[in-house]
Order: sequence, then structure tokens, then C-alpha cells
Amino acid sequence: MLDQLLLILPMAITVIGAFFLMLLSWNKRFTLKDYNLVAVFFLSLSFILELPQLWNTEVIYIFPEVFGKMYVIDNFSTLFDLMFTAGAILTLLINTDYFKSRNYFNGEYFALILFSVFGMMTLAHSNELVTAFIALEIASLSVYALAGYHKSNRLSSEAMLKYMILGSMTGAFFILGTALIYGAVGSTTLGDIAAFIKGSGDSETLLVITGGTFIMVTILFKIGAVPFHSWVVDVYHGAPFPVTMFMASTFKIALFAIALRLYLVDFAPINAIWSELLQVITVLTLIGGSWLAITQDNLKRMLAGSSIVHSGYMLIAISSIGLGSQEAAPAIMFYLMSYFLSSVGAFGILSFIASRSQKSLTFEDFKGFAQRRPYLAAMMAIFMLSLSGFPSTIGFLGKFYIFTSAIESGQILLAGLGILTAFISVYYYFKLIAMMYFYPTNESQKRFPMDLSGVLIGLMAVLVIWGGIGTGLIPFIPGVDGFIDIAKQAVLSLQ
Amino acid sequence: MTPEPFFALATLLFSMGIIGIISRRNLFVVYMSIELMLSSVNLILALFSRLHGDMHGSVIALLMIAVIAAEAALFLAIIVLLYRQRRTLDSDVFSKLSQRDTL
Amino acid sequence: MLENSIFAILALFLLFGSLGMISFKQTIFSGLSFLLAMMALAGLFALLENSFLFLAQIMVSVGAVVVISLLVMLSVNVNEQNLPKEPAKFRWMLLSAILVTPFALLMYRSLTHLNREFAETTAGYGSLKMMGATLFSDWVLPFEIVSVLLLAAMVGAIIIARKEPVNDA
Amino acid sequence: MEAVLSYIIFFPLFTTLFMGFFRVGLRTLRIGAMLSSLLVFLLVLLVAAYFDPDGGMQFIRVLPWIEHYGITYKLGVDGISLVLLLLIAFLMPLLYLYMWTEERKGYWYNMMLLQTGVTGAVLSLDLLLFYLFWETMLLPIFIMIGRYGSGMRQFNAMKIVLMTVLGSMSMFFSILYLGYEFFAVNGWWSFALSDLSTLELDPRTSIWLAGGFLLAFAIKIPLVGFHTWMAPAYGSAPTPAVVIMSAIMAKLGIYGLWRFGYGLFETTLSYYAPWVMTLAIIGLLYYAIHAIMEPSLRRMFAYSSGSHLSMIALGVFLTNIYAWGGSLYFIATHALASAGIFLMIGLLYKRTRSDNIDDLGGIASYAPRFTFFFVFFALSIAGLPGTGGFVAELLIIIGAFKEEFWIGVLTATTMLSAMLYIFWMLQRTVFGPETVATEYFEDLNAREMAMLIPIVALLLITGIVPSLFIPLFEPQIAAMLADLLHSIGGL
Repeated sequence: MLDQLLLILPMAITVIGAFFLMLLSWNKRFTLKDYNLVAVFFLSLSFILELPQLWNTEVIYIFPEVFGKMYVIDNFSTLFDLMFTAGAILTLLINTDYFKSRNYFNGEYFALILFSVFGMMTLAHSNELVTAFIALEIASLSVYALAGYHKSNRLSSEAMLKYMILGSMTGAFFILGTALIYGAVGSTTLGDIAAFIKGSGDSETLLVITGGTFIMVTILFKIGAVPFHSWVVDVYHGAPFPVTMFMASTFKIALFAIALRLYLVDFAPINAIWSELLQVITVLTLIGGSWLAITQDNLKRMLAGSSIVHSGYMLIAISSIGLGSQEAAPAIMFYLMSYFLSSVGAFGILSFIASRSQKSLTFEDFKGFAQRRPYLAAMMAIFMLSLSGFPSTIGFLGKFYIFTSAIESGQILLAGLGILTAFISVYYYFKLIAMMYFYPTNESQKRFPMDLSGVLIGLMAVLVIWGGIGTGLIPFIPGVDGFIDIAKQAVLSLQ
Repeated sequence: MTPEPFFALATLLFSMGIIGIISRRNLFVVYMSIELMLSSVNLILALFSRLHGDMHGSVIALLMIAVIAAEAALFLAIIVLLYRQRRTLDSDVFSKLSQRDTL
Repeated sequence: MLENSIFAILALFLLFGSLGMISFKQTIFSGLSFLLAMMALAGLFALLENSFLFLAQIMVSVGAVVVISLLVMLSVNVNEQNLPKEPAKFRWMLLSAILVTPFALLMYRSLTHLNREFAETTAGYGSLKMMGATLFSDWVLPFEIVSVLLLAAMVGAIIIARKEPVNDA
Repeated sequence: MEAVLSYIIFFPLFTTLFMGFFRVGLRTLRIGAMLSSLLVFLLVLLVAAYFDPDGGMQFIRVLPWIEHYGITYKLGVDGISLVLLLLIAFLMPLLYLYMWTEERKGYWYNMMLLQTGVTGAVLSLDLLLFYLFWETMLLPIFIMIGRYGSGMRQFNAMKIVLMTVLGSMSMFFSILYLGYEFFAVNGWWSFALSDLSTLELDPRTSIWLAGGFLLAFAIKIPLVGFHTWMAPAYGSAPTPAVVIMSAIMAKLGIYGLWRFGYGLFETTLSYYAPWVMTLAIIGLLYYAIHAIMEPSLRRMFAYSSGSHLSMIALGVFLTNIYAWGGSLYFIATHALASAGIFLMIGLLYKRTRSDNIDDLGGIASYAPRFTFFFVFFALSIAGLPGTGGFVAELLIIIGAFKEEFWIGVLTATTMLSAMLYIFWMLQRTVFGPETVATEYFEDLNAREMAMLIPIVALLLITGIVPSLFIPLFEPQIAAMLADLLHSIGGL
């Protein structure tokens, strides 16, 4: 009993933190910094409590007599939880200055962040479709509200409106799919679905297949796959920086939690059906995302476009899973980690800079950045290199695994297209490096910000490099193999 | 009585919801169309529940009603906000973002 | 036979209600049609011998959500010129209907694929007691987190709708 | 001793990181860079001293790196890579000497990173490790051109990066495919060259995969058709970067042909041989014609370099011992000569702020020492008897004649055309009437002399006593060639 409580404590703490912040925000005596500290405190507590579970390889259903098999704790969900909490902590800490410089933030903001982290964590743990849907709605509704947080700004409101209409509309497909699966199986628990698929013929699984396809619509929408991408660039652009960073670093990843759990395990016997559909969508996503990313002047929009391309890479691996690749599932996990590290870093630097000015950041604004802030520029360059998949960064290895899995499953052309889009992405990422390094500036050099934000961004940069070249030879520090081990273990715990 | 007419009805409702979202620009209508989609799923759930003879589908439908309420709250809030900003309910007016505006 | 005629009437209300909802120009008429549709839906729940769902639909969907929507519609007090001009509305609707048709056919086909029939219900089906028993034996977790969802939505809604000086530049 | 190659590769990198971290002053920076390069040079000499010409691959160092995919940290040196290794280690200190007065710190850091990149690419025997170095050496070049270059530097930097990355991406794809194929056959992962070369691929796949590698190397060399980055990049890059590009990076393309082209796809390359040879022969003439017409000295020697590299590429595809030996020897001597001439152009540019032939003239009367070196390097580019280039070109031409008469004739035209444009250029720049730009032309100072004399000496030694160097790599090449001919004959 007590040990099970301990296991769900990380989730409980985030939601308690959210309640606490919500109540606290009625009190006018607290400053924004206090709220931030409280939120970070709760999240860190959750993170620290979660960390030891990474070495726990068992699959545990929490309170089976009450919850049934709805709530599962395994290595997979733990890894996702860690990314969510870490992403939220980094978002809050790096943006401390941003909050100070804008007057529209208040205590509820932090409550909403915690609510959405709770939703995402529940999503990662849920072993049942309705729970997953409600968890997804918690996360989504909080993120909708966060995206429109800058109320006096029209763009922010519009971003929220667009996101909300499209998000709710595609969300309806998730529950429709769940209803279909319930109709066929009589249950929405994932294990039952798997048992049903194994035990029944083709004709009976039709409803499950349609349901799975509808659920996929929602997943594809939330990760921004073409043709469900029309919101991504606008919402990333319109939302305040910390929210964009939060979305890019956590919410994008969250959907893969349920997607992998569902398609890797339960739909495993039938998921070859989707691979052709997925291949088409992957091709569209890779090309469309690249096109969106190339054509942008604004950095936020460029990163949004490129995040579509990164979804495309992960979709390659998902369709490889359907075609029987063994490496694909760990490849996605590793890619998620690598994308997490690099995008948190890149968005972190952007919002760090944005906190000091009121205008949006374009490529032009980065002219001469290397001279003004050599360290930040170097870190930004590292993150750009990692996102473009340049060797000696973690992004390269992520792409390496993805493409290997594609070749393994015989999708040579898709792997080729992936490499081609990686080549295109070199253009728009190197454009930023070129802007930073190739132009002189008249402004004087600023000192390295030795505050928490700066140190954290630096830490991310070191991790990005270490994840690309780290060897296992240095004792007690996991190298690249350690990262892969974590990814593999997480996927293993699913089966 | 057979379940087919019920299913046809639910399908029609869901489709009408999509049509409403695609073709109308009035924000209230868009919002209600989404509610309609979710409600039609509720009908399907209740129907399956009846066909299976267990209460699971009904309970899911009940939970969905709560989800609909939650979405409605946020939707109404954002419509009020936008109406206060622009004095219009036209969703096409809110497409400034695509015109590469600076923040 | 009686059931069939009740179904026909309810279905008619439901269809015309939702059709009216998506086609009326005046927001308030749309809202009233939607109210009608939701009530007809509650009737369908009753027809499916699901009395608790019927109550919940009437009380929550109709009584709370739709009515509040109507109140909001009245409170924003839209005048004619603030409504969107949609001259080609019906053409758009027809076009999107054509687009949606394949999807609807797919959905209908898979829904009716299993070919099940209505069976006699066990005693107490759809009653509050059975509903409660199922809810609190199998669905505790979703029920719990729905409360968090409502809370989060409430916080979000309050923040967004809270009146602050709009510096509309 | 077995870690000596790692020291050679990473010493400059660690020096950079160390000095960058402590943000040392300019003085310390340049002394540190110089010391590190000298130390690396000594280590390389040590390697050469202990090197056994008949021993094949030596100083092998294998460490596990990413064990899940069998990616190892595998280094080794053989006759071919030793030549390039010696070259890099020899040129680096001289380049530092050239940029001694350079005050922009980033310049120094980039040069040291560049050294690590190129050395690593030469020594790595694991395909992914090679790919890592192959890509990372691009980064300093990108920054050097874009930041410290001239002309349309931003655009040209982007151009060189995109074109070379296109090549490396295709190579990356081939590497992945090979690696997976190896896994599918053997059940365990490996990306080591020695493992992958044992793969039996079916001819069609093999042709595609070899194409992936060839594209990367063809862009780096560059063969005609893949060369559009070359002249702009050489034109806007700062002198040390140009020296590295022409003397080392372009040669790495040739080296890649040998090491990975023949190492992995022995027989498949013969499928490409007619195409590459045609391109190389077109390149010989095309670049030579461009070089004759080019008014800018730097771009002119870029084209001349392209012409000679086409010749080397041709030599690599002519599978006989003369052509191969000549090619490898030419790699070394051309690297020295082109390093010398680009350094001279750099010095010229520093003095006159122009490298346009029309702006120059009459240097001989002001600066006899400068003239001597300039003429010497220009002539050794043209293949003056007595310099190493002459021996090498002669060997390749003999090889070409052995293969086919008309190939030999076409190859021989390189020497003639080179003579033509070099003499014409010399006449217009060094001699002739003086111009505004060349008035008060300063002669070379001691530092510059110190930097140039070793190159001159080495060029002369390679030219007069080739027997001193050829035994270093000849057994290796002979063995490789015998191996190759055996497998072609075995078909």
C-alpha cells in the first residue's frame, strides 16, 4: 500500500502543487518569483522522487483492486515523466527573466503549467483509452489557455483560438476511435484490446482498425504531421516564449507516450496496416515541414517548421515498427531524448534573449551575435548543429538510429528522403550560425550571464555534445551507450 | 427496433459537426459544432453500452459530458475575450498570424 | 412500434436541431436549435433505457452547458453588423458535405459492421445504482482525473475571460 | 605508444578547449598553438620513424565507443595515410608562422580545430568515426570563410557547406546501408572498415552504395561538374584556409577513394572507372583553360589545383603501379607546392591588397627574395624538373600511356598547359612594368622566409631524391594493387 503510494507520489505532487499555486494566486502578497520558486520546488520534488524509478524494471499496476489496470508504472512512463518534469523545470527556470519583463504573467500561469504536466504524466501512465483521453484533455486545455496567455496581444489570442478549434475537433476523433474500439472489444483497457486482436479474425478487427486510425488522427495532429500541421507555425509564433518552449519540449513528446504504448504493443499484430498510410504522411510531413522551415524569417516560426520535420523523422520510425523493425522503438525513444535536449536549449536561448527586448526574433536580429555574446552564440550553434544532425552531437545519433531502423525495415527510399530533408535542414540551421558568426556588430561584448538560466543552458549544451560523443570509458558517467540503454530499457518494459 | 438507425443518426451528427466547423465562420457555431461532434460520440457510446449490455459505455459517456463541459468553459471564455478585442464573431478576422506579423 | 415512432420523432428533432444550428445566421437561433438537438439527444438516451445518462444530459449538457452558452450569446449582444458576412454559406456547406461523405460512409460501415441486435436488458440496466456501481468499481481513476480536468479548465477560463484593460494597438 | 595517434589527433583540440575555456590572451594563444603543432609534428616524426613500410596497417588502436551498434574508436596508419599525416603535421606550424600577426582569436581556434578534423579523418578506420571527422572539419572552414574571408564570403561559405554536406549525406546513407547489411549477414553490428570490406554485396546494390561514397569524394576533390563551390570558396577564403583546402582537404577526397572506395568496393569501382576517368580528363582541360583565362591569382591557382587533382584522380583509377605511386607522390608534392603558392599569394595580397594579375607587375625589381620564392613555387606547380611534382606527374603520365595511348596524350597536356599559364602569369606579375599597387613592394622578412624555406627544401628533396620517400609507401601500394588486380582478375 505504502510503496504504491510512493510510486504515484510524483504525479500526486504535481497536482498538489497545482492546487497549491491556484490557491496561492489569490493572495496578492506573493511576487511572480515566489510562484516560480514554488512551482519549481514541486516539480523538482516530483523529478527527484521519480528518478530512482528509472532503475526499476518491473511493470506495476497501481492499486489494481481499485483502478483495475488503468494506471501502469513502468520504465517507459518513468522516462517520459522525467522528460516532462525536466522540461517544465527548465522552462520555468530559464524564463525567470522573461516573466519579470512581461506584466501579464501571474500565479495561475504556474498552476496551469503544473496542471498540464500532470496531464502529460497521466497520459504516459495511462493504460486505458478513456483515461488517456481525459489526461490528454487536461494537458491540451491547459496548453490552450497558456498559448493565449498574453491576452492583450492579438496574435496570442488568435493562436489560442486556432489551436483550440483544431485541437478540439481532432480530439473528438480520439474519443470516436475509443468508442469504436469499445464497441468491438467491450473494454478500453489496452491489454484487453491486445487480447481481442490476437483472438479474433480479420472481419472482427475492422472496427478496431477504424478506431485505431481515428485515434491516429489526433496523434498526428498533436505532433504536427502534415496535413494536420496548419496550426503549428502560427501557434508557436503566437504563444509567449515560455509557452512555446514548454510546448516544444514537453507537449510534442507527450503524444508519443500513448502512441508507442498503443501501436507498439496492442496493435502490434495489425499495425502493418497503417504503414502505407504512415509512409505517405511521413513523406508529406518531411517535405512540407522542410518547406515551412525554409520560408520563414522569424526564428520561432523556423523552429516550429523544423519541429514538423522532426516529427517526420519519428514517423519514419513508427512506420518501421509496423514493418517489423526491432531497432525502431528504441530509436524513437532516443530521438525523443535528443530532440528534447536540443529544442529545450534552442528555445531556452531564444526566450532568454527575448526577455530583454519586446520584438520578435528574426534571423536579422542575430547578426553579430557571436561578438556580443560569444558563449551563448557557441551554445546556440551547438543546438543548431544537433538539430540538423551534425556528427558529434546527440542529434546525429538520433538520426542515425532512425535511419538505420528505416533501412532495417526495408524502407530505403524513406530513409533516403529523410537524409535529403536532413540535408535541407542544414541550410536553415546553418543560416542562423552564419548570421551569428559572419556579421560584425557595433555593440560591445556582454558578459556571460552567470545566473541560473545561463548555467542551465550551458548544461544542456554539454549534454548535447556528450550524448553525441560520450564514451562509456569514464566510470560512473553514462556515455552514449547509457542513453541507448535507457531508451532500450524503456521500450522493453512495454512488452 | 434495430441499432442501424441509431448509428446512422450518430454518423450524421458527427458529419454535421465537421461540416459546421469547415463551412461556418461564426465562432459560436464552430464551438457548438465541436460540441455536437462530442455529443454524437456520446450517442455511440450509449448505444454500444446498450448492445453490450454493460454500463461501461454509459459511464464513458457520462465522463464525456464532463469533458464537454470543461471544453465549453474554455471555449466560451475565449469567445468572450476575442469578441471584446475585435467586436466580431468572424473567425476569418482572426487570421493575422498567417500574414507574418511581428509579435 | 411505439419505440420506432418515438425514435423517428426524436431523430427528426435532433437532425433539424443540428441542421438549424449549423445553418442559422443569427447566433441566438443557432443556439436555440442546438438546445433542441441536445434535448432530443437526451430523449434518445432515455429510449436506450439509460435513465441516468438521460438525466445527466438534461442537467449538465442542456441545463448547464447550452444554457450558459445561450447566456453568453445574449451577453455579448451581437448586432447584425458584427456577424460574419457569409454570402456563400450554403455553397460551402454543400461542398464540405460532399467532402465529408466518404468519411461518413466509412464511419457508418464500420459502426454497423458488427451487426449486433438489441437484446433484453438485465434488470436495473441504466439505473443510478448500476451506473454508480460501475463508475466506482471500474472507472475511479478517470472519474478522479476528470475533476482535475474541470479544475484546469476553470482556471484557464477564468484567466482568459477575466477583464483586463485591453491595450489594443 | 599505441595511443600516439590519439594524441596526434586530439592534442590541438584539447589545446583549443583549454585555452578557450580560460580565455587566454593573444600571445599565449599563438605560442600555445605553435607549441601544440610542433609537438604534433614531433609525434608524427616519431610515428614515421617507427613505421614499418611492409607492415600494412600499424599503430592500430581500437576502443569501444557505442557498443550497441558496434561503433568503435579505431585508428591506424598505413603507407597512404602516413603521407597525408606527415603533410598535415608539416604544414600546420608553417601556417601558424604565416598568421603570426593575426589578431583575431577565433582564427587561431578554428585552425586548431581544423587540424584535429583533418588528422582524424586521415587516421580513422571506423566508417562512422571517419564520417564524424569528415563533417567536423567542415565547420571551421565554414566559419573561416564566412567570418574572416573576403568578397561574397557569407554566400560562398554557405555554398561550400551545402555542397559538401550533400556529398557527405549520400556517403552517410551508404555507410548506414553497409552497416545494416553487415548486421543482417553476421548478426552483430560493426562499422569498422576491415569488417565491412568482407561483405559480399550483390553488384546492383554495390554500385549504388559506391556511388554514395564517390559523390562525397567527387565533391571534395572536386571533379568537373561537382566543382561549382571551388573557385568562389578559394576566392573568398583567408589564406590559411585556402592552403588547408587545396593542400589537405582536396587530397582527402583522393585518400577517401583509396581507403574507402577501393577498401570497400574493390571491383565495383571499375564500373565507375570510365565515368570518373572521363570526368577527370575533361577536368584536366577544362580547369586548365579556366586557369589561363582567370584574372584573379587565387582563383587561377584554384583552377590549377583542380586540374592537378583531376590528374591525381585519374591516376587513382588507372590501376597500375606507376599511376598509383605517382598519384600518391603527387598528393604530397602538389600539396607542398600549392601550399607554397597560396602562401605567396597571401603575402602578395597583404602587401598590395589585390590578387588581380592586371594590378600587378614589376615585383622583381623591388623584391628579389619574394620573386625567387614566388617563381619557384609557381614553377614547381607547373612541374619543373628537379621538383617533386615533375617526378610524380611523369609517373602518372607513364601509367596513363601504359593504360591507353590517348589517355596518356591527354594527361600530358596538363603539364604543357600548366607551363603555359604559369609562364604567362609570371611574365605579367613578377616582371613587366610596375603598377600603382606594387610600388614600394616590401620584400620578405625573416619570419616569412623561415616559413617558406622548409617547403622549398622539401620540394627539392622530393624532386632530387625521390628514393628517400617512395619506399615509405611503395610496398603498401603494391600490395593493395596486387590485391585489387587479383580480385578483378578473379571475376
